[in-house]
Amino acid sequence: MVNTVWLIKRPADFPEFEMLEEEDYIILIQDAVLRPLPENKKWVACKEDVEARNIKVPEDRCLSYEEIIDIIEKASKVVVW
Amino acid sequence: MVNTVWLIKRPADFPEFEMLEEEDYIILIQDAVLRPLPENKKWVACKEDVEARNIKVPEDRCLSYEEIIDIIEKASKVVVW
Amino acid sequence: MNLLIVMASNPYSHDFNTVVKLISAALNRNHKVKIFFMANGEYCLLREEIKNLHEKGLEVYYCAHNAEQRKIKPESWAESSSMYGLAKLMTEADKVLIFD
Amino acid sequence: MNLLIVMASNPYSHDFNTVVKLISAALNRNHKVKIFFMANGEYCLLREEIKNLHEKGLEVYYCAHNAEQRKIKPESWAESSSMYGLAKLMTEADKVLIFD
Amino acid sequence: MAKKKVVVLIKSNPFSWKVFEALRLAVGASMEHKMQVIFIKDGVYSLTDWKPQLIGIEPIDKSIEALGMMEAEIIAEEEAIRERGVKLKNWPTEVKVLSKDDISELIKEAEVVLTW
Amino acid sequence: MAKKKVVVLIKSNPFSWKVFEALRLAVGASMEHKMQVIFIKDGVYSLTDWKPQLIGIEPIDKSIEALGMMEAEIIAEEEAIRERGVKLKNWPTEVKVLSKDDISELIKEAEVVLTW
Repeated sequence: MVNTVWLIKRPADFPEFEMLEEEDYIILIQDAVLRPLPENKKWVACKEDVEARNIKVPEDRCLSYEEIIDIIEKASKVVVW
Repeated sequence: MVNTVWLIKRPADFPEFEMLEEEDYIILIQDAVLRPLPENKKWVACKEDVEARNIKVPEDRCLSYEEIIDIIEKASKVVVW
Repeated sequence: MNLLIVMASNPYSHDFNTVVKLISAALNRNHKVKIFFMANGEYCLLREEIKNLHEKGLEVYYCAHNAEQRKIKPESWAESSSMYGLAKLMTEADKVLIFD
Repeated sequence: MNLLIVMASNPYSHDFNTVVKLISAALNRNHKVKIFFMANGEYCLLREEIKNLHEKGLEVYYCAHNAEQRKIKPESWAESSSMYGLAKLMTEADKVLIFD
Repeated sequence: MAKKKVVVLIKSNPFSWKVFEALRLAVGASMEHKMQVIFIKDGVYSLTDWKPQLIGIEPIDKSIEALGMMEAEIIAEEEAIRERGVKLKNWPTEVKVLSKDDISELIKEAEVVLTW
Repeated sequence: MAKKKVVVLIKSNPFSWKVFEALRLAVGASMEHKMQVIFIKDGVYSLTDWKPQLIGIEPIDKSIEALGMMEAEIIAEEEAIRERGVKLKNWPTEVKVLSKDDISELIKEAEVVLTW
């Protein structure tokens, strides 16, 4: 079980940190992949959106859409930001 | 004759000042009226867009659409930003 | 899982691509997926990709009011609904995602 | 003045309101006004406001390729055109404004 | 098939069709669910005395009123109001002003969050 | 009825249908006018080796090539490239890299500027 999953779409519009809980899961999609987050945070990125933009994101942070669906399934809820 | 007329649409996306010439004319429209410019600059705002948003802009800075068309007519060119 | 997607973005947007790929992946994983189109999302009803996903199992609903307003006449594979219909779909859904 | 507006924004946007009001004002001032719809602007062809402006003198053109792509079938008061057609319209125009 | 805690979160595009559609969705959802409509960041401008008709948008008053009748809560972010120096209109339904922290709690507790 | 100096200025939405449509417009306009297509700010990402097909968008290669054949100029902002640390793709048409100041001059000299 994961907590809230945040799907972040834009590099310049991010939920404020007080909204995020320790166990929350951040998934960067669309242009948000242009702004990878710090190493110590719990985040991943949509692999296809990364590759489409030819951005460098560590391989182990990149998820297929099927893997994103698996995380969504386990989430308590999903917030698309 | 006025120089270039700039129609600015968004409060956070503004042409850089090196692009603007002294004689240029700035018209704030849409949500750009939320960010009135300094007193000493040559700018006006779309009156209806100001009133729709209930924003305070000095009366003599507010133009009707007809007045905006008159400025566009006299401009050398119009850049919608 | 029972996944519900509310789509209010236009069909030539990043959201359209994201929605199509997510639905496709969810259907691959054998989830039950429903989509509800509203606002500018109604125009997506005119794209082949949605029809193709419907043929693979996606259930398609739309706000009849917004469709009429935009003069969109959806084909019969899409089901006419309302904001109250959306509320009902939310009741049955395990997860609700909105794109606008 | 001969005013040309290129409209690529969707019909439920701030741009739509701006464009409708600007055209209306320009026609009031007896200017010649033409509009060219492309990309998501094609959906504007389905709104009454554009038809009404056409009846007041607005000349309406659209990119046939984008219309077909979006499955929009404009009425006969709108003239089918292309990017080359737009280039020609730009030649005749005193001012060109784009909204996208 | 339970009634859910739903939050409609309006965070941007305050003077647009989006806010109109978001509220229409909220009214519909409030018939079946526990609804909280929360305005944060630029979203709070939507609760000022703006004039949608002037920019070709349908007024939101009826939706705000209907939310009150459906016992939905309407909430606005205190910090966003203060930072922008905006004054809220006297709406037919009470608007609660809460801090960012309180709003974060509501979002954590919600089962469905629909952002606009 | 003269040939005009037209600038198509791509300043945002680099990975989108918008850039595809902007370039299509530029190709059409270059048949009749002196065309400069200028990429500034985030627009410069459009000139990197991105993969539009992966996100459901048509590739822009043909448009870039056609612009070269029509003798249109393609220009990218030096500062925007440097700040973003991006590497431009080897396009079939030469891309000139110019400073902000030089680009401002081109915009001043243009008769028609179409921003995207």
